[in-house]
Amino acid sequence: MNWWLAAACALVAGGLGPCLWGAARGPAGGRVVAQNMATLLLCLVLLLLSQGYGRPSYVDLALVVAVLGPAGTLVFTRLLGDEMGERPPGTRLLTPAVLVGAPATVVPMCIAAGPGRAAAKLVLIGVLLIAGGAVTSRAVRRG
Amino acid sequence: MSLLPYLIAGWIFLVGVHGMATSRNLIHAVGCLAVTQSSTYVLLLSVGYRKGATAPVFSDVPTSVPVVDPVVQALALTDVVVGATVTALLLALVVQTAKRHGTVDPDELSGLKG
Amino acid sequence: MTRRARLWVLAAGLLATAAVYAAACTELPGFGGSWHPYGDRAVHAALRQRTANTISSVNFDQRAFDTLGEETVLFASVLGTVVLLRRTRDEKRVAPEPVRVPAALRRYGLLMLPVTLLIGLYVIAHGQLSPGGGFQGGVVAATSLHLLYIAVDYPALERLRPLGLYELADGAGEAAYVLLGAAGLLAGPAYLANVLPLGTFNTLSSGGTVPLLNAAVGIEVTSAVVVLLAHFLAQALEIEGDAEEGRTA
Amino acid sequence: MDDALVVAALLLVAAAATVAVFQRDPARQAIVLSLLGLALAVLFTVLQAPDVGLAQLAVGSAVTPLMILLAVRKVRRKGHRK
Repeated sequence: MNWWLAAACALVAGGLGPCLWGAARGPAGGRVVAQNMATLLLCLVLLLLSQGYGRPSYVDLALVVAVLGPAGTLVFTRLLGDEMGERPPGTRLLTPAVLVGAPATVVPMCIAAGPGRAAAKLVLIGVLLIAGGAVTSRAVRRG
Repeated sequence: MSLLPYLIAGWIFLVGVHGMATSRNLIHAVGCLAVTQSSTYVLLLSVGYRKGATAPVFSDVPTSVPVVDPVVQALALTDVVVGATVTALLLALVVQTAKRHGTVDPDELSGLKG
Repeated sequence: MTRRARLWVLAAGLLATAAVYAAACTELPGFGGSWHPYGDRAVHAALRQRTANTISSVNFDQRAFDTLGEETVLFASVLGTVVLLRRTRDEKRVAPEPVRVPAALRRYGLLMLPVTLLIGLYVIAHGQLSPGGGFQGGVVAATSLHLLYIAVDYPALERLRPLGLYELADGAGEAAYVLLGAAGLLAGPAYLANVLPLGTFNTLSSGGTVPLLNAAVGIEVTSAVVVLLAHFLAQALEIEGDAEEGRTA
Repeated sequence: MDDALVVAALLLVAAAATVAVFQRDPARQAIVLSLLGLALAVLFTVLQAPDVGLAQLAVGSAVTPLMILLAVRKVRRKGHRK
């Protein structure tokens, strides 16, 4: 039993599934929040998959999501501006999710990888995720 | 299980075509075309999958491990990026249509000429 | 044809396609099977050419001519979009209204631009080793510039984006690919033949012409996406219908 | 475990594709399309195609939604003035 893959599977079914549900219904603001949450979860899923398959090179995908995910959310907040409304539902989930999720995934992976270039890359992804999460949750809240 | 991925690719294709045919907005139709395109990626990569194998990228694994089929991946990879620029071309056509005719509803357009 | 009749035709067509497709699926080799004759040969050829990323080897060495075709589709669709979205004589340019952006967002955008650009270049440069390459990295690099629009504002993007240069680079990327192919014809047996020394497996300079073709594609894709988005941005934010309407709007 | 991941990713992609088609407003469809792109990236990684996943992420996360939303804005601006 590979616990990394099991965790990734649980995140896909129990995290990305509800995000799709949230992005498919309700006002525009809530949908963008769901999309932002999905990019965060995707980044964590990709990290877990990379560890689960024992392929450090797959981490590049998580790195790309960590920078392009927030960019995508900012596209929506920028161009849907007036439709989004103030404080869309689910906004307050974003900050705790990123503050718990990113360290909970990155720290065990760093321990598994040991010190070195791989661990530095993981820490960079964690920092990018937290910075991106902080900025996007702020942009979403303002509407 | 041995048929599921192929059938899902077929489902995505059919649902995308249905969306394009019943669309009342050309931008929506372009979005449905993007959905239809994604069915081809799913089909290609499902055909190339090998159980228990890993990606044919040998930067971090020995060259003796079993790997999945790289040919279909190369096909899908270029297709993804080129598909996006084709989507851009179609969106440009929609913008041009909106300028000329003042509508993006295909049903209203069918009566117009030129 | 009425809408109702059209729906019936559509339903019949979809059902027929579904039936034929499902029948065809049962004849396909099962999902996850171990019989991949082309794949095994491609992996073999890639290792012989000392390219660690087999997919890059297929794209830029074994099937390099097909990739030239793909690149030409890309080039043509960019050209088509530019022609369709150009400003016509009866349209005029109106400066977009300034948008107020929070300071934190602005700082994030300015900070992430170089980071994203660097990640894009990293993805292009490691195309022959780890997952990535010109196609993917090019899009990431192009996105990095547009952080200026989504996190700062449109004038900032316009200042830092000499569009003419990107249009030139788009053509140059395509031309570099064609010329590298011709080099294969002059120095080797065939068009796009891999004529350079193959180098050491799993290093940045391995794979002969693969890294060069990869870089040419990277340049073309980056500038293609920048040019595409530039025209969409200009149409959506700046260009107003005909001059008279523009004044009243 | 591999099978469970493949099935979960496939079902997510199928659901996202179906939902994307039935969003009739193009701006909202763009949000679901972006989620479809993310789901496809998971599926491609699970099918051991990280290169394709990377391409899908690069294209689907910011560039395609930006183009669709800009086209929507242009078309709407046109409509408002008429």
